[in-house]
This record gives sequence, structure tokens and C-alpha cells, in this order.
Amino acid sequence: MLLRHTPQVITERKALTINPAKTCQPIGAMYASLGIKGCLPHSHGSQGCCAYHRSTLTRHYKEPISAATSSFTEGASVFGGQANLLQAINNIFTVYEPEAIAVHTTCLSETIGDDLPQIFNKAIKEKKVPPGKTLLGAPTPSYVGSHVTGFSNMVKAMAGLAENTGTRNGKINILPGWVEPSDMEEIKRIAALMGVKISIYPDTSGVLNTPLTGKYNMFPDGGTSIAEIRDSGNASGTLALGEWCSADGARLLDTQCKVPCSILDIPVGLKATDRFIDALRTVAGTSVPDEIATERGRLVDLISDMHQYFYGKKVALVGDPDQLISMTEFLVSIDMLPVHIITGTPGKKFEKRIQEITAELNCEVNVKAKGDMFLLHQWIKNEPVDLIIGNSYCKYIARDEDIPFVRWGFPILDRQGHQYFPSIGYMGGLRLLEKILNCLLDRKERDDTEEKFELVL
Amino acid sequence: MLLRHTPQVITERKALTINPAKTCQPIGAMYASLGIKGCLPHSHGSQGCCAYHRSTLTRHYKEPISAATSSFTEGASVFGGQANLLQAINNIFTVYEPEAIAVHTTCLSETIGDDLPQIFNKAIKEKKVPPGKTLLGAPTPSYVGSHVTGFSNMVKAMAGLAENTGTRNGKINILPGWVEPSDMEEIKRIAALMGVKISIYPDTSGVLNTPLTGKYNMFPDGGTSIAEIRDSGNASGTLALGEWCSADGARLLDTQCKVPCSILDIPVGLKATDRFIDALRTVAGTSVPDEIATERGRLVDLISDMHQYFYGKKVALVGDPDQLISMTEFLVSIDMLPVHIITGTPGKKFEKRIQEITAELNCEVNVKAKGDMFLLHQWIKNEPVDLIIGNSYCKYIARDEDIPFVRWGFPILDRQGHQYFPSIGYMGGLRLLEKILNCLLDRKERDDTEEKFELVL
Amino acid sequence: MGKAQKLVQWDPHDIKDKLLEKYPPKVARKRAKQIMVNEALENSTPEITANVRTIPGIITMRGCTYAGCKGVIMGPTSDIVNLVHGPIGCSFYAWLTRRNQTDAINDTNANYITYAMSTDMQDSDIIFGGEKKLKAAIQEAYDLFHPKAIAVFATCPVGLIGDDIHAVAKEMKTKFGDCNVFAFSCEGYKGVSQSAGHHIANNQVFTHVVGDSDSEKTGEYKINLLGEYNIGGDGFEIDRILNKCGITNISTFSGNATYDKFASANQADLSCVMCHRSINYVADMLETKYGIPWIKVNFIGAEATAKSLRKIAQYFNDEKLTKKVEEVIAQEMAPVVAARKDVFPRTSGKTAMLFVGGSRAHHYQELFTELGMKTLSAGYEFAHRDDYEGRHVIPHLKVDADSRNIEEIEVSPDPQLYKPRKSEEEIKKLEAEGVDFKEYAGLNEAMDENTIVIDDLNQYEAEKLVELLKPDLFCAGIKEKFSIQKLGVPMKQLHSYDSGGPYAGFTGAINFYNEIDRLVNSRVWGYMKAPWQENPELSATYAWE
Amino acid sequence: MGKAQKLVQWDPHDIKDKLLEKYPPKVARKRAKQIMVNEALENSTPEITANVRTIPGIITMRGCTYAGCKGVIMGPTSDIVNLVHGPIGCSFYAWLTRRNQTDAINDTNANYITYAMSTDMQDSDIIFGGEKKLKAAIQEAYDLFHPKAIAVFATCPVGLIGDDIHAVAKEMKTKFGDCNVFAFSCEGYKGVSQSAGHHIANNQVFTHVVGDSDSEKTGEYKINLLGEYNIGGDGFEIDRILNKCGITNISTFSGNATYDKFASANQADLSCVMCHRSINYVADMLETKYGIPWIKVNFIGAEATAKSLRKIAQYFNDEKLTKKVEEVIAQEMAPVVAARKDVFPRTSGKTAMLFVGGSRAHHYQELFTELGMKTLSAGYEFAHRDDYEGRHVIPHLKVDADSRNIEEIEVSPDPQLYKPRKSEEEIKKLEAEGVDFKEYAGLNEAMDENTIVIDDLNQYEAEKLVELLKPDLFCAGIKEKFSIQKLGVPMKQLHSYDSGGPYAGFTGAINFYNEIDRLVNSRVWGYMKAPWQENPELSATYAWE
Repeated sequence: MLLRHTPQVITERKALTINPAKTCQPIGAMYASLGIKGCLPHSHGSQGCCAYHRSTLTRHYKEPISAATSSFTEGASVFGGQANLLQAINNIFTVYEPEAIAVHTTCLSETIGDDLPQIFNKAIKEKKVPPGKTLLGAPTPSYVGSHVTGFSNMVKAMAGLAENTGTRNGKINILPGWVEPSDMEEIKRIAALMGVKISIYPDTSGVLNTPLTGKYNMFPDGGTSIAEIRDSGNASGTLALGEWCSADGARLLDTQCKVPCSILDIPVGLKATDRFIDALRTVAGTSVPDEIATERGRLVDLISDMHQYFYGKKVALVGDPDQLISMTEFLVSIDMLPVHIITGTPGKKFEKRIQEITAELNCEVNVKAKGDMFLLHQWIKNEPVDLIIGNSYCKYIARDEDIPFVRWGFPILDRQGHQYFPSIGYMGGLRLLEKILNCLLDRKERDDTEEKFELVL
Repeated sequence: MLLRHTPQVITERKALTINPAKTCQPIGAMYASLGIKGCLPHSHGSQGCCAYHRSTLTRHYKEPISAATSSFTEGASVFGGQANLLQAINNIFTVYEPEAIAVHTTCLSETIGDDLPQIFNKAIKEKKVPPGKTLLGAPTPSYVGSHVTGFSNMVKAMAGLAENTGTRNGKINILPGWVEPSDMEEIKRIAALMGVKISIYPDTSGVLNTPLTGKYNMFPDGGTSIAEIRDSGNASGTLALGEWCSADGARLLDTQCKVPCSILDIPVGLKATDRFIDALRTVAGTSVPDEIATERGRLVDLISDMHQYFYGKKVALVGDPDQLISMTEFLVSIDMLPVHIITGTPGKKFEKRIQEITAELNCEVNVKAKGDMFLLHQWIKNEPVDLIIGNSYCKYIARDEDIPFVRWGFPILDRQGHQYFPSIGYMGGLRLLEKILNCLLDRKERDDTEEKFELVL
Repeated sequence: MGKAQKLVQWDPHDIKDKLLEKYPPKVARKRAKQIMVNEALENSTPEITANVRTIPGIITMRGCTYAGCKGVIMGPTSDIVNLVHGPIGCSFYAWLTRRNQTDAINDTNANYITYAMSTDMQDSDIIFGGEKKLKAAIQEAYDLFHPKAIAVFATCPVGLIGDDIHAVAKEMKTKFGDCNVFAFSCEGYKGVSQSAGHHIANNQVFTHVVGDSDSEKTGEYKINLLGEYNIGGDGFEIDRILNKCGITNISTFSGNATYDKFASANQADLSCVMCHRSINYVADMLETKYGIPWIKVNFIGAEATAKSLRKIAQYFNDEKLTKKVEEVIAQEMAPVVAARKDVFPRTSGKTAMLFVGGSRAHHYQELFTELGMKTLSAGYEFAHRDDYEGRHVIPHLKVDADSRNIEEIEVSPDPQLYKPRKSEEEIKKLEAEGVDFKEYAGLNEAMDENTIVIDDLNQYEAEKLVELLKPDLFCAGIKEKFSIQKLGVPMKQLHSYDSGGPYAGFTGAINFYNEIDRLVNSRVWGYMKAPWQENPELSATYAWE
Repeated sequence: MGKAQKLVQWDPHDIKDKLLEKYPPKVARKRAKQIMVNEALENSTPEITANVRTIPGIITMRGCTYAGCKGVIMGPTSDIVNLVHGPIGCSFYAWLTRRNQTDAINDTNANYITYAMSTDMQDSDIIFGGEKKLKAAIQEAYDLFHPKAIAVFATCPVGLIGDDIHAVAKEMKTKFGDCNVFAFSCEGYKGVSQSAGHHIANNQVFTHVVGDSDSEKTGEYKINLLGEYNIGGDGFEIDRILNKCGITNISTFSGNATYDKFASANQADLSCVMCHRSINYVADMLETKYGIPWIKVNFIGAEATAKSLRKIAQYFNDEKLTKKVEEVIAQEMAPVVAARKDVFPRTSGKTAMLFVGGSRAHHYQELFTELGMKTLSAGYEFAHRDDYEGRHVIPHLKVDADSRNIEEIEVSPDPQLYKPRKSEEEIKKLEAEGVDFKEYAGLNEAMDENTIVIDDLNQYEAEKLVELLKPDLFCAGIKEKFSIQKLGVPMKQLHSYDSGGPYAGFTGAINFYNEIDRLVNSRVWGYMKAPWQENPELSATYAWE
């Protein structure tokens, strides 16, 4: 029992978080920054933050994660980090030659009160920024929100680069939210199939799933170019996927560049993908090609074919709000019962959405924003489930409680595939169902008596 | 112990096959026929053959499998099946209105000596074949070869429809061999990316992975049209994937229509895919796009990232010759040790290929054509393995011997995904590695003591 | 397929006409006799044609004689080595594809169910004959397993090339001394359906095995359960109930069967027939040879189960048993009633169609009735007229060429073992009290007026039926499952139960209630249209936030 | 990267120049002092600059003080509740990300390693102060777990907003009575690397825990093992060997540590220092306060392990131990030699680079030597000059502003517990016999002439080094792993061992031999070019069959 000190009896905790279901803002900003072409993320704080974020992202992707840090010392912490950041900007442009540096703050620099725009101005004035190169920055205090907030803040900073030049570019902006590189690729594939020209950002495909060729590119070919991000101010509209990750950026595009927006759910599962495709078709004035309809129909087909194995199975979920909302809806749609749902990210709105989605279920549903995995485990002890879906940390609960477990979300530190195969869209739905099904059937076959062990399922 | 009567001591069997690693020709012919657009496969024999083949294919695909039968009675068995087949042809064209009927024989009609071309001629003469409709037929005696042979024979029958009209069509024929609908789709995707125009047949994509829409089409949109098959006689050349499944058809195209051919391995794994892509590029005089190079590099990357988990692991394999050859090569290329390899299909050539591929391994390799799964199990008892890769029947061995098991090949009766996700090409290689890795790591985590249970792998 | 689209009224004769309209005239004429509107015709029900040839080219649900013999009847036997003589396919396809559960797994009894054995005939065997190879294969199987019995099955080419499998079996049996070897001439082309295979299998088991046991079976109220194949554990559930009642099941034919159970069947005092089609003649033979009376029972459906238990008690006419049976019924029915109450509001008023087997299409109507569901249409895959119209038609059945070649065995009272269990008077008395011996009224009687009964339904008619009548549920086999579901109608397999079950007995009824609830109320059938298909118009002004 | 492309000759000074050429002048000047060509300079080796600030913007391998304190030193302690006071991230990232194995899992001892605990500071805490929340969190942890001890870790904002964590700890300790509560001012911005965190952690453990045990530890030849963190089970392997030799390990700092083991460290008779960097000052303090001498040991490498065991035996100077140690070495070395013989032909002549930690870049060269591999370049991530040049430079080290703010604690002989284990004379005698007390000669001495030693190597230099010197293997940490591998060079993590290990001791040596064999001989590095990249020309006439 690896978590044997977790008691079944739940007592209220007001001050102590145990086994968090979130992390801090800067890693989200770093991940988002990696989706800008030729951009080096920069962490304005102690070097440990940057080291931790790089390590976590590296373990998740098994890919090099380049990012720099202001390497605060005690002196910088007292006198402010301006000197460090100016020096960093100079060093970075000289040594690594990125197209852009995306700076995010930390609890340290935020507590001190470092003012990024002011420092950026100084850097430009001091000619530390070569012509044509870009600085962007997002305030990402670790003590507010979560990694999701940090991602959102950096997306907003990107949107802040957008300019409305007065000529519409005929494109739709898509802010994909915090999804995998494979998911971003899938969005591009879907849009291409539908004949819709899009600008998508951030876009980590081609950045965090690069080939092994014997060559190392600190700045791989992937990512959205700064030029394209600037041009997003000329788009016909923005589809923001995920209220938590993408809405702020989309709204800024609206207020700043008069690009109207719609906030949709992340297209995980049948219904959320339906809404995404329908929105894309509608805003672009196009029709949905047979290929997509076929993929949809295959997903529906698999649901029907394997329904008996999904039906009525109880699921515990942990993850980030945007993802959880769509996943919960997906599970409900296939007659599974998501009964425990935890995110570490604060927000009562999340609990409300989940309650709406699960309202029709004939069972009690526990949901908590600003919860932790200690509580999730306690819930499971009180009401066991047939399946856990969440990040790699869930495996400790899964092992202790002997519950089947599908890895999904962030971080996945011990399995491969998320970089390469999408879990959004209809194809992603098929992949998720394949995984869930494998997991449930493997367990069934493990537990079946020999009398009941079956060839055909 | 579900197979508790299997002794470890191996005694030679000359007459008794136990737990076969093959089935009979007609099902292969039926599967191939389903890859012709608008074609109804027809089994010329007892109705039980057809029922069994349809059931097996249905369980594998969870899709309707339409096929008709001559429903021999004792009388037909004595006096010949001509009357039954003529009646069947008339009924089929009247009731189901297919574009073509692809007739394969059975042990019964072959033993009697029914002559398909003669019966076809009679059917045409008696106007039982509506204008524009096609009859094709393949002799598939169940007592020769295996299901693989039957597939090959039906492909050859298709090739037999080809005509050289004197004008080259600028296309490359690809005979994909017995692969999944998803694999055929993947070949089309790859060819499209490379800008190579191909005719591929059979093509079961869009036939055996159809959407659920509330409409049932006995003849779905997929499959290669009869017109395209006929036109394959005008192609620049043929790439035949798999000696066992595709070579005969390709050689017929050569002798009959002067379309030259190359016989390649099925592109499972890195090296076989390399050869396929290189051949495609060379014959079509085109270059390989970055997208494919990237997919390749991702596969190499995953191999390098996870090499420690593959390295030195012993594998037992069962399947069909073409697939096993490429899979064995793939496993060797990632430093795994395929030590037991069985196919039920006869052919010493197979054993020789496997011996060549595994020659550099530092361990004994058991290989047998015309083997069975009883022998495979005995081999495993004598030299245990870390992984079994094969069809669903392997799960009985896997359970008894407590060995991790990846489902691959035909038939897969208890899991989903093979219809939708390719296991050929570089993307297919990624999928196979993901599956192997999941399987090995799940086992590691099951068996690790709590002290050794790790977050990061 | 939404409720709104449903046909409210339909005339069954119109439906029948629509099913036939596309056929060539000859086919239409033949099928017309196999499609019957269930209606009163001046004191009789209409005659249906059944157990006739499948029409070449018409996609049928049926399998072959070999499937009926090896797959259905002998498949569930755990300690008999079943060796298929033929090309590899026949053995491969029958390998673990029926859900024959056995409790021999952890037993001292052997369990060969997981093994597929074949002579894997090659072309040389076809040319030069396969007897030598068959002999060698039997020897190899004997050497490897030392089984109590080896059963040999002929596949299509065997009969044609003239291998004498019975001679080989006899020779090897004599050679071994401690292993019964017998063979089945169940070539796939014989008969018109699996039914012929059942007959061939049962005859050989009766000839070579029944009565062969040395041990005397003790226990009260000894019965045989005939025609129950333990799919999904049905037999386990029935045994559980019988056991609880104190009734001793000597031998099930052939669910969870062993050699010794078959061999002891002559020691029972009553034969209870589940699947009338596949085995009623065995019940007759047991009576003729050993003096064991038989009754028709049905353990599908909770009410039917209770009724069958009471019938058995009535037969044994023992207060202890009667009391125990009533106790068990009372105890078991409580959760059944509760489960039914739960699902009933969601299932009642729904409609079903059943086309399967030789009994299930009848038996399962019990369960649908308990769920408040109406069966619109039903029929069998391989039944005979008596299964539709009742046993009274048996004397009038025509024996055609296809039936004639299926061996009928002559049975007479066994000089040693024949012992009538009841006197003529006792039988008469029981009959007067309502115990119907040797009686089966058939499917038609159980169905409502103006429902449609169809024999040997085919793929084309199935699709038409669904399109026209839009049932909420369709029941058939694996080959039918997905074409029906593509139409948006859930399809329940009543051969394999879709890996579910047991559905027999009391626990089985609860399982079935829940399963049908799941099927007819699944959300998935509402997803067939994408939003852009439901509202294809483009909004000219998309409502941006 | 094929052999053919390898540079055969290179001048280390040229390499150094190339590493520096792209830097801005100020950076180049600083880095020049941290990149050292290992060469004799008139009876001395050149001085290297180390333990200095990381350059902002230059992508470093280093982590922060918190990481060194919470992650490295306190991470492996199983029965101390480690509570992080700060925003959630710091706790999250240190949650199970080091491979701190513990055998407390099935023990009566508590195991909190799988729990990440944090006050999850919010903006209101930053504004109004976090002491109240910290207090409440400590109370909640106490109520939930009733641990022996609670350790509180400060993260960056805590120092800035002025929370007095030590006062809170003291207050709660007093309140509980049965739970030691203490705190670490290990804010991430302190010091220049993890090293400062080690120091802060060790000082507090020394102050609050060591000497606090009530129980007397028995056993022969009692030692402490300092600076061993049980990554991948290294500590388990070392304990296995010590145990086999009859040596009693009182306390490992801090691999597989428990509160009581720390508390009993004063009862050992010898301190053995593995990782000099992270803990040498603790060894000094143990000597000063309790009279326990210390020696440097190294259990990485089979030969080094044997040597270390002999050193310990020599110290205790007891024939029984000496004999046992030799027996154990003889027994354990046999399979090691066999394993080495197997892999040697495939590894010898290969080259490696090591940039990691504060000792491993030195220790692991032992293993590479055993494999016949040459280390071309090496360096530390967070070492001080003495770790490179040897302890003789310690008196000459400059204390800069960053080091000054790391608390140094004053230690004097304990009035009760101080007891010199050896007399001055005994020490002298042992020294004369070759036992070097308090001695560490550093990395540079262990490396060949003209190799390149680099402190605080960064991403840019790493890539350059690999491009220029084309080693067969590179060793560093997770952040470095994949950029190196993209270059086609296998990269072995020497922090986490890539989930492998143990690599310490004898079994560990065998594991390492096999692992390096795998890495430098893997087929995958030959796959980087596709055939069409290797032969890009199109054959005009494709050879059809």
C-alpha cells in the first residue's frame, strides 16, 4: 500500500493540500510559449522554477525542452530582477538567436513587483533586442490559479501581439487550449479537410514530437510564427477551445482587434467534437466533408458495438477543467458514470458545468474544483470505481485500490503515445475508447474465472 | 490452467494438428473479395463454410459481412454444384444487385471438380449476369495452403481481370496483401503524400470500418472498382506487398499485361517501411516529402527513447508469413529477441527468411512453417518469453503462462482498434511500439515491488 | 430511428408481400410458404414450411450439419477429445467460438474444450484417402492425452472420398481398450441446416455412450436435462436452482457434459426437454429403451422456470419436494420481481423480433412478456414444422430427400435396463392433473394473432422487416448483428448472448431484464445524425459571442 | 554519427576556444574560468572557478536551493512529513520525481514519500502573510498522520514576505509535544545552485535531529554513510554488502533514512563520505561534536567498492572484519569479472562525457575505466572548487555574497556525547598506513591529462562539445537527455539512472556494464538516415523483378 496513510474518513482541510491536482502558472506559460515558432521561453525567477518545468515537460514528452531563466540570486530578489532579465535577453539573442523570447514571471518576480513591459522597453532602448525580433511577456504569479491559468495568460500575451491592419485575412483563429501536439496537428488536419483556413496558436506540433535525425534544432520547424500571430488580428473570428485556457486570449482579440469569438469546449468526445465541427463549418461557411462524417460515424459505431462494456461503469477523473468538462460529457454520452471528478484549478463555474452535464445520471456525483488527489482517493475509498482516468500520479491510487487506470492529461511520465496520436476529434475519440476498452477488458480477463474466460468479446 | 493438458515435453506429431495457426483458403478469398467495390463474395460449397467465414470476419471487425453461398445439399455433392451456382448467381443479381460476384470454391466443390469458368460461361449464356456486371472466381481448395493462399488466389483472380489496352495510365499498382482496412487507408495516405497515383486492390477500407448512420449499405462506398482493377493492366508497374499474399497476382499482371512488378515485404516496422517508401519513390520518380520523413524520424525517436524497455526482451510470435517476416525484422531492429515464431501456413521459404533475419541474434530461434499453437506453447514452456504477439487465441497461452500479450494479426476477436488505426508504415510502427511498450510496462508495474514502483518511466 | 417515424398500423399480409416482392418468382413462391401470418383459420393455425433447403445465393443465417454436430452438441463436452477429420478450417472455426462453459477447468476431469484438433487434410489425403492419417492422428491424440473417449467428425470431403471413419474408430477403440472411439458422419452438405447435425450427434452419443457407466448414481428426484447447452452459464444457473430444490441432475445434454454423465443418463427417472428441436428424439429414445418419461420444460423466464420446477415436482409427487420447490420459488422470485419493477417502466411497450435457433425464438418471448414487450415477428433458423405448430403435426411431416439421408436409429426396450418409471395408470393420472408428457405446442401458439412467423429468415428479409416494422430490439446471431445495428436498432445475440448471461433461471432473468433495459435505452442510438445533418442550413450570420 | 566522421585529434585549448567564441565578451570571460584544460602547470593543476552564479539567460543544468534541500536531502526521508510552504508548484515538481527508494513501504515505520504536501499559498497569503495558513497546515498534517516529525520548507516568496517559519515550527513543536517540527529557509533564490540547499538541509538535520535518539544502537563496526541517496536502490546494494561484511550502518544521510536513524548518527564510530559535495561539512561537524572521524569512500565501481570496504576494515583494525571483507570481495568480484569480460570487447575504446551532480561525474569514471572507456570531458553541476581540486583548496576559497547568506553553524564538542573514537596516535598510525582522514583529492586528479573539465556546463556548450568531440556516450540529467540524443549520441542519466540501477556496489557494477553495453551498441543509432537520404539519386530505370 503505497498510500496507506490515506484514511477513508474524510475530514475537512482548509490549509493543507495533499497530492495536488494542479501545478503552478509558469509551466503552463512555458508550454504555451513552445508553440511559437523560433521562440525561447524564459522564466523570470529563480533558476529552480525553470529547471522543474523543463524536467516535467521533458519527462512528459521525452523531448528536449529549451527554456532560459533569469537565475535570481538573493541580491536580485531584494533589488529586483531587471538587471538579470536585461542580461538574459542579451545573452539569449546572442547565443541562441531565437525569433522571440516569451517571458513569464514567477511567484518571486511577482512578489518583488518586477514590471515586464518596463523592462522590455529598457531592453529595446538598450538595443538588446535585434531588429525583427520579438519580446512578449505574461504575468504568471504561481500563487494565483494553476498551470492552466499560466497557459491562458501566455495565450493572452500572444493575442496581445495581434494587430488589426484593416484588411481581413479570411482566416479563422483557433486557440486550441492546452492539448497535445498531436491534437493541434489533428485540428489542422480537420480544418484542412473542411477547407477552412486557420491560424492556430499556440501550436506545439512539430516542436514537442520531433524526429530523431542526428541533428538537434533548438528551434524546430513547428510552432506558429510571430507573423501569423500578429496577423490573427485580421481574422474573421476566433474559436477558442476551452473556457479556462483560451477564452481570455480570444476576448482580447475581440476587444483589441475587433475579431469576434466563440468559446467552445475542447473537442474531446463525440458531442464536443460535433459542436466544434459545426461551429467551424458555420463560421467558415463551408460544408463538412464525407471523410469527417465517416470518422464520426465510426466513433458512433464503436460506441454502439462496445456499449455493453462501457455501460454503467463508474469512473473517477482528475485533470484540468477544460479537459474534464469534455471528458465527463463524453463518458456520460457512452453511458458510463463519472462519479468522482477533481481538478486542482479553482473555479466554481467548473463545478456547475459538471453538475449540469451529470444531472441526468442516476447516481451521486462528487465534483470539486481546488480539490486534490488525496481527496479523490478518499472518495474512491468511500465509493469504489471501475476505472480511473487521469495523469500518471493516479497510478498510486490505482495500485493501492486495484482499479484499472487510463493515463490521460498532464503529466504522463511513464507511457508514450500522447505526442503522436490525438485524443481530440472523432479519431481521438476512437483512440480514447480503444484505451478505455482495453483497460476494462484486460481487467475483466484478469478477474474472470477460468470458466468465464472467453475467446470472443 | 486452461491448457493444462499441454505437456512441456515435445513429441513429434505427423498427423494431428492441435490449435492451428492457420485456417482454410476460402475465408482469405472472402476477405479479399470484400475489397472490391460493390462485390458480393460467394462461397461455392456447403452453407456452413460461408456461415463460419462470415462469423469470423464479423467477430474480427464488428461489422456486417455480406456473402452468399451455393448451399450444397447431398444431391449437389453427388451431381455437382452447377445448378446451385447458376441459381445463386441469378438470385444474387436479382435480389442484392451487386456490381460483381466473386466466387471462391471450397474443399467440397473442389473435390467434386466443379469448373468455375465453365459455369460462369453458362451463366452468361443463360443471361443470368446483367450487362455490365462481373463474375470472377478463384479456386480455393481448403486442403491446400491456408487462408493466406486463398487471399492470394482471389487477388490473382482480380489481377486476371486486368487488361492492357495499350495506353499506360501512369499509375503504380499496389497489392497491399492481407492487411487491415486501416492499413490500406494508410497506404493510400502515404501514396497521396508522395504524389504517387496508385491503384490498390483489394481495398477493404470503407468496407469493413463503416460508420453507424442509421443506414445499412450492403455495398459500402469503399473498395476498388472493377473498372480500376481492369485498368491496372495499364499501370507502370506493380508493387506487391508480401510474397505470400501478393506475389502471384503481381506476376500475373506481368505475364498477362506486361506490367512489371517488385515483390516487397509488408511495410510493418521501420526497415520494411523504408524499403516500401524507397521503392515507391523510385518507381514513381518522385521524392519523399518532409511529412513522411518526420513520421519516420518520430518512429526512430521513440525507439531510441524507450530502447531500454525493448532491449533483450524475448518474444513469441504467431501469425501469417508476410506479417511475421516484417514483424520479426522490426523486433530485431529494436533489439528485441523474437525466439519462437510459428505460422500454420506451409512453406520452407518462410523458415529461411526468418533464419536470415534472426541470424545475428545471440540466441536460439525456433521457427516453423506448418506449425501450430500447441507447439508454440510447448516452446514457450521450454524457453519462456517476455511477450507474446499474435491473434486472440494466444490469450489462452498468455494466461496459463502469465505472459504479457499484444494482440496482432488475424483474428482479433476480443479487442477493438485494428479497423481504425494502421499498424503499417511509420505511424503504424509507432502504434505497435506504443502497444508493446504499454504491455511491457503494465507488466513491470504489476510485478514491481512497492519499493521499486516508479513514477517516471 | 426516432419514435415519430414509427409505423403505427401495419397489415401483416402487406408486410409479407413487401418481403417477397423483389424475389425471382421461384424464390418468392418458396419463401411465401415459410412466411406465415399467425391467424386463426377455421379452428386451425396455418401451416408453415420448415426444414427445407436453403436457397442458393440467398444470404441465410444457417450453418451446416458439421456445425450442428461438432459445434453445438459435442462442443460442450469437456473430457471427450473431439477430432475433426478434414481440412483445417472446420476445426478452426469451431474452436472456442461457442460459449460452452465448463466446470471441468479445475477438476480432475479432463478439459479439452480449449483444444482444436484436426487431421488438417492436404491434397494428397484427398487424392489417396485420409484413413491412414486419421488413424495416426487418433493415435497421437491418445498418446498425448489418454482420454476416456475420442470423437471423430467428418467434414465435407470425407464422405466424398469415401474414408470409412466408423471402421477406423472401431479399429482404434479395439486397439486402445481403455478409450471409446466413435465417429460422426456429419459432412457439412448433409441435411439442410444444423438440425441434421444435432440428430447425427445425438444418435451416436445415444448409441455409443448412454448406458455405458459402471457407477450407480444416487440422489433424489433424478432427472436428465435435455437440450441445454450452458451458453453463458445458463446450465450452471439451472443446476444451482435444481440443486437448491434437491433435484438431482444426472446428465445435461450437452451443456457442461462429461462422458460419464452421458453414460449415466439411463439412470434418471425423468427427462426434461429444453430445446425441443435439437433433442426431442433422444427423449423418445430414452423412454423407449429405458422407460424414462419426458416432459417439456423451459427455464428461460422467471415464470417459466417456476412453472417447470412445479411440473417436475408434480411428476415426482412427493410432498417434501413440492414444499421445497415452493420455498425456492418464493425466495428466488423476490429479487426477480424487484428487478422487473425497476426496469418495467423503461421496457414496457417496446417491441422485439426474434430469429434464432430452434427454441430460443420461442423461449425468450417469455422474458419479453415479463418486460412488457411485444414480439412482432419471430422464427427459427433450423426448426421443423413441429417446433412451430406443435408435436401433433409430427405424423404428417413429409420426409424429403435431405432428411432421408440423416440416419434414424431403431431403439427397443433394453433387455437389462428397461424399467418404466411410472405405470400407465400413474401417467394417466398425472396427465389428468395437467402434466403433459411428450407434448410441445410450438411457437405459433405462443404468439399473438397477426404477428408474423418466418422460417429461415434471411438477410434481405431481416433488413426489410426492420425497415417496415421498426422494432425496438432485434434478436438473432452474430452474422446478423451489425447489419441490424447499422439501421439504428439494437441487436441482441441469442446464440452467444453477446458475451453476457446467464439468462436462464431466476438470476438469468434479472440479468436479462437489465441487459434489455441497457439495449433499448442506450444513448448511442440517438447519435446517428450529426448536428450539421440535423440542421444543414448555414447560419448566414454566425452568432459570435 | 558514424565512426568515420570522428575527430581523431583535437587540441583541448581549441575546443575551449570554440566553446567560448559565440558568447558576449562578459559571458566568455566568466565561462573561460569555469572551463579548464586538465594539464600540469609547474607542479600544480590549474585553478577552476566553481560555485559561482549562473549566468542569466544561459540555459543551465542547475536547479535551486529548495530543490537541493527538499528534493535531494530531505526527499528520501520516509517518516518525516515534508511540508512545503509556498505556491503549489514547488511541492508538485518535487513529488516522486527523484527515485528515492525506501523499504519503509511494508514497515511499521511511516512512509510519506508518496505524499506531496503544500500550503498552496494564494495571493491573499502573499499580501497578508502566510504564517496563519502554515500553522493550520501543520495542525492538519499532524491530525491526519501523527508523524514523528514535520519539516517545513520555505519557497521563494516566503522569505520575501517575511513569514517566520522557524517561529511557527517552534510553536507547533511545543504545542504537540510528541512531534518534532523544524523548518528550512531554503528559498529558491538563495545560493547559486542546489548545493546551498544541501547545506541548509544538513545543518537543520544536524541541529534538530542528530543526537535525539533514546535508543542505543548495537552492532559491530558502526558507521554512518554520508552523501548516499539510494537512487535506484544504490543504498540497498551498499547495505547488502556492508551487512554481508558484518559492518553496521547506523545512518545513511539520507538514502532510505528515517528520523531515528538520523537521530542515532552520533552513535557511529566512523563516518564514510560518498558525495563529498553535499555533506562533507556534516562529517566535520560529527567529528567536532561527537568525535567521529571520517574518511572518503566510493561505492561506485567494483574496484572502488572493494577499496572502500578495505579502508573501513583498516580503520576498525580487526582481523575478523578484515578477513570477512576479503571473503566478501572475493565472492562478489567473481560475477563482476565475468560480466566485465563479456561486455569489455564491446565497450573498450569508447569515449564518454560526464556532467552531473557534485560527485557522480567523478565516481562514475571508475566504472567507465572498468569498461575500458575513456572520459573525454567532465564536470559538476553544483560543486565547489574543492570537489575539483581537492580539499587542500578549502582554506583559500573566497566566500562571496551568495555563499555568505547560507547559514554556517557553529559546532563544539558535546558536553555529554563527545567521545573521540580514536586517539591522536591511532589516527596518526592509520594515516601512516594509508588511511586518509578528511581527505578528498577531487575530480581533476582522477582525469587524464588534456581532458577538459567544465563547471556548470550549459546546453550550448554541451551541444558544441558533442559536435566537436563526438563521444560514444554522454552522461547528465533529464533536461539534457534528449537534446544530446537528437544528435545521435546515447545519453545516460546519472541523476535518475533512466529508471535503472542500482549501479553501486558489485551488483550495481554488473548492472552498469550491461546498461552501457546496451547504450553504446544499440542498433537504433544506425537508423537516423532513411535509405533515400543515404542514396538520394533516383534510379532512372528501376529494377523491376
